[in-house]
Amino acid sequence: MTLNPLLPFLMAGDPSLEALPGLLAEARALGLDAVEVGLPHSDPIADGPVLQAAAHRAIGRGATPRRVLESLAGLTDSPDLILFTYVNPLLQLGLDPLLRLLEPTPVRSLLVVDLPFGEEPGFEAELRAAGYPMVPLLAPTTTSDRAKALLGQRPDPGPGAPFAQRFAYVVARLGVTGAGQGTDLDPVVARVRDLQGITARPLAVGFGLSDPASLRAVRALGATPVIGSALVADLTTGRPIKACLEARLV
Amino acid sequence: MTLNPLLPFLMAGDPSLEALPGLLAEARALGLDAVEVGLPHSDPIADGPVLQAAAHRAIGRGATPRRVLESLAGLTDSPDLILFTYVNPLLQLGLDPLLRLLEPTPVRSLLVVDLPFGEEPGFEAELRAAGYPMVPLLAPTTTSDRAKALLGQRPDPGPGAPFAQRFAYVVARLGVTGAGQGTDLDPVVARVRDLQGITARPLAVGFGLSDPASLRAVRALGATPVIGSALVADLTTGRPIKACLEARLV
Amino acid sequence: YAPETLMQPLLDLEAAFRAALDDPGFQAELKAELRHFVGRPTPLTPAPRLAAKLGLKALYLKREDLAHTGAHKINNALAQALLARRMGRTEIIAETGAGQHGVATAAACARLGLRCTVYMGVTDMARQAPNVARMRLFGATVRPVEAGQGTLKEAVNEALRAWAGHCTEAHYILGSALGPHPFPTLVRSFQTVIGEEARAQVFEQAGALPEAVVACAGGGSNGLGLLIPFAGDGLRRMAVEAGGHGRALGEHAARLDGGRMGVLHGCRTLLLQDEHGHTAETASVSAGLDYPALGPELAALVLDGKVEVRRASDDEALAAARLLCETEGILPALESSHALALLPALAAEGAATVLLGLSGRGDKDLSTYQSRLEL
Amino acid sequence: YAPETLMQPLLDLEAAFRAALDDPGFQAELKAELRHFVGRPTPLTPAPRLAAKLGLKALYLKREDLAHTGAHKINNALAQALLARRMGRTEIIAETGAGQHGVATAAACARLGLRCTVYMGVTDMARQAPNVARMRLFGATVRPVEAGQGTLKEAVNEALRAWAGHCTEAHYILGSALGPHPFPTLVRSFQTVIGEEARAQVFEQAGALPEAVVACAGGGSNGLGLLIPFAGDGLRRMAVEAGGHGRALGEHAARLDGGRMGVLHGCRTLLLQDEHGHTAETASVSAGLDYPALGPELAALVLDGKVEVRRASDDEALAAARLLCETEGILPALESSHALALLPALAAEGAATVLLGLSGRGDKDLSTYQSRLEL
Repeated sequence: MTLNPLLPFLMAGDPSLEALPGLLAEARALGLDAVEVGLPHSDPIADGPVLQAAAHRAIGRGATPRRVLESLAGLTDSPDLILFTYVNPLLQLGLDPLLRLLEPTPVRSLLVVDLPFGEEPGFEAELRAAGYPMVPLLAPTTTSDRAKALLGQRPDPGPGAPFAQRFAYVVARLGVTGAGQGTDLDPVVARVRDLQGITARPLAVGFGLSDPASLRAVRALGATPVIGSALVADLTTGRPIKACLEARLV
Repeated sequence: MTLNPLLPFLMAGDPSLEALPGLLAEARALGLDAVEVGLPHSDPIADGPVLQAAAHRAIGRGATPRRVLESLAGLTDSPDLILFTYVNPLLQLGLDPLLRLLEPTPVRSLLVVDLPFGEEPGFEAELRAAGYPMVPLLAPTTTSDRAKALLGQRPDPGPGAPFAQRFAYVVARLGVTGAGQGTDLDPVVARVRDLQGITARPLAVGFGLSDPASLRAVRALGATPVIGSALVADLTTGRPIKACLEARLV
Repeated sequence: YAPETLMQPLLDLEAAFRAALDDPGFQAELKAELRHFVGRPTPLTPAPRLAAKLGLKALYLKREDLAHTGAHKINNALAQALLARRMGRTEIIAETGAGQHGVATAAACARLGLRCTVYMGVTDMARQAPNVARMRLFGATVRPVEAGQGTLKEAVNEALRAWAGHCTEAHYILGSALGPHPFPTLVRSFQTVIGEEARAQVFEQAGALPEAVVACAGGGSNGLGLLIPFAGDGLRRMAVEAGGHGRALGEHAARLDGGRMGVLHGCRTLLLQDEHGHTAETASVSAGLDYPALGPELAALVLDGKVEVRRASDDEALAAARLLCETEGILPALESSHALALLPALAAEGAATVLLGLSGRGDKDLSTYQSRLEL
Repeated sequence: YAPETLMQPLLDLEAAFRAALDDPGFQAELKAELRHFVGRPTPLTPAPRLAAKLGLKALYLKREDLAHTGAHKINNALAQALLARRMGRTEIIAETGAGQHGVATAAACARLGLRCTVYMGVTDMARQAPNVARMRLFGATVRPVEAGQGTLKEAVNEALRAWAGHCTEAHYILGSALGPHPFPTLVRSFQTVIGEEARAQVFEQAGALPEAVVACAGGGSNGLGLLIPFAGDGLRRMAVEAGGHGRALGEHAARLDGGRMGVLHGCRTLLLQDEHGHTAETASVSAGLDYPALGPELAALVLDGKVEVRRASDDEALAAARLLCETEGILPALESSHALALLPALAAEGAATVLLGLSGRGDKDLSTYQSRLEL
């Protein structure tokens, strides 16, 4: 498997749900295997100001969970999607409606930021069985033992599965999503190397990465950098996604 | 001794110290034996709004106790004066300076509203010996036994002495000085009759009396009505004292 | 239901909490501070004139309004600050709604020499301005939170975010019995002193337990603190929510008949939300009762039928406050006034003896009382 | 030194007071109310961080700020209200300066079902507006007094006048240890509970008495209340007056080195006055300390060398308040801050252990703290 060079994050519904398919097609055209799509939530406790504002704009424009998933149905030229969300909207939809909504979409996995393994075991197991595994998150505060356990609880489906279903998400720094305030990369480099000694699955590295140097440093480790808040902020200015992504692919 | 038909009260220094001798001369010309002259005080706790305001105006115009007494020195056509005052200004002057200031004036007695008998026994005795007895006050709350004691403690110097040194002051009602708010005369009439059974000395009746009917009712008892706040208020309007007093002598 | 970044800090906190509970040194330190600094035990005041007015035989008020800083919040804030110091933390993060928890935390931090940052919604900062001034006097930094309605929910969001950024050196002192485990347990555990004292006091004064025990419930720290120790007593335990000014979603903060199970701020509980799982807006005259979720433990007790939940409207709470002022000379917080507002109904249902938790004093609510009661 | 109209009521009051003191029923009623309603005993709080900052070995704070309504004033107000009810009075008249005595009296009257009218200077009404609102919530009528500087002195004038008009049905609850006999005795007698508790508490906590006991002194109710019970102990007893913003007459309320003996409000004592015996104007950032006379009993103790009197300026008091806030998490009233302001000097004089009376809480002074400390 070749290295996925960038994992972009888009907030569904910002600037509009109608624009989302086009943005995804552009990402695919640039050769990206996967994109994170954020489900706008009222109380995004793991997100910094940029994604909070984007979520609240999207909610204001009617981007409900149901309508977001409906807008993704039947897309043929999309990368694999990782649905980035908080747990409550999924619980309120309920398992069966959620599965029916997911089925026609390119969503391949779920990244539920406030659902540690074990809090909703039945729900998580059903989703996994239906082809929607949960992405494991590994934070700076995650000890080595805990990392091993987490990776075991949300196992690698193996090389036959796409990146979106295999990768673990390495949280680069303490805090919330958002462009880095001069993030020191040394600690995350060390952590990625340690994790690569534990697991063979692909790693994505996010939170606070936006400058080309940081992205290159992640790639140099053989990991995939995530670009979220910086991309959302760029798109808000009206800059085309192609230009936004290309600048971060070098 | 004929009945003194009215005991007027004037606030020294209001409207001005310069006007005081003239006002006193007018009172004497009307045949009044005695006049109360108030020493303006900063905290007149027994006075209603009219006399408070008059005192504060007078203080503002420089009517200090010393200057008030100086302005009374050497008057030849004044009735006998009763110096109406609070105790602190007298204490601050001191006994000897006070006596020196009193000596050339027509002041014949002191009505110190916040000096019950016994609080400053030496001071009071020296003043009495020098010819300045304290006027006994008899309030609605003064019991018959207490009235007898008070009249004994500040005894009647006898028929040879002027009204100003002989009379006891009957407080007509509860509260502070000031024109009556429709004072019911029955209780004070009863009290005056009771007191006339205890003592033969002249009685003055004040607090809340201003209308001619009330004044006549007091006179009908053989007592002298005091006219204070109403007179001070009248003088403030610029009405001549002669007119003010004549209206209340009928 | 917490982000992974917070999972290890939460596990560490739970371990430290368990260890502290088992440490007689910690318990003695906490007890001494509660006694000498907070002023515990707070009194239990018989309220004979109010009882007579309402047709009750006897009414007892548990006086958390007399605790230092003016509300029950200090019990938990001080205990958690001691725990944080024991864990070697030097910084404290807190959220606040009405400001009472923020003031209590700022005071506890000043007392123990810890740096303190309090997140507070801009709406709450405006309506509880005196508490902002008090926090600043205690040396705390108050950070305004502009998002959403600018009330407690947003303040918790922002405090959780801040904690995720500083969880290695900072402790987060959550003030209500909510948030991710072990916070609800911590807060409840540090607040049950209210009910333990009240139970002993009412026994001493009345020689018997009351027929009903009543508390207001925002997150649930005061409600649980008072009600839990009466668990085995077979009496009515009642919690009163903010009925706001209407029955439609967004016009109140009554989670029992307006909410359904959901996840907010790391815990699964009764939550006011729309069909999409977005947290609903709330309304209450009381800044301390407008949280959209009931604490999970209280919700469980309610759903289990062990605690009754009622609602009191803004107007009912205001009227109840005035009545207590005029009959007993005690000025209750708007939160506590919601509990008081239940008394007429309780009397009508035949209750004769009631114990009620006065969670705080109403000084912070004076401007609301003045404008709403036209003083 | 009272008008004749008030002499018999004052004699009656003294007789009723003596009888009540001898009546175990009255004493039991008072004790129960002090415990269950007021929250006595108030705590004695060790203040180790402030002590260390000041170079003291130990500092203990007697926490009258935790008494119901937020200051020591309730001890006397409640006791006198009970006495009034015992005398068959149904109406209460009171004066107030900072508003704490007015609030306490309004609360006590609400508690006992007595009608209450409070006289308050217009200047004080403006700078202590929250206390005006609290009195009104408790059902009291607050009458503005426009005369003079619009502060406590004028309020006492007006209350005395009102009492003279209603002395057959009303009792006048004077709040400071001043006024005509027997008021100074009454007030002192109902306030010594402060020092009695503090003495026992400091013994319990420290195993010994402190080297100095410090209180602020306006009229003297708090000062006497704390200091009298330490009379036989051979320690330094200190009262702190308001130094205001200058040493000239009118710029402060320091009666010891600025005043001389005189009569005001029915008692002979140290008084700030001009050469004519007119009461002088005073100035203090604290509405509770700007009374121009020291209570007569405190003045006598001072002149006898038994109590030391010092002054603290507005600025010193404000700085001391901030320091207590930041080191111990306690917000003192501006009055109490004057006592705190003496501590650096006491430490410099070699005092190692100090007990200080925190007469009230600073919530009422928040707007002054905000503007003067630039929060």
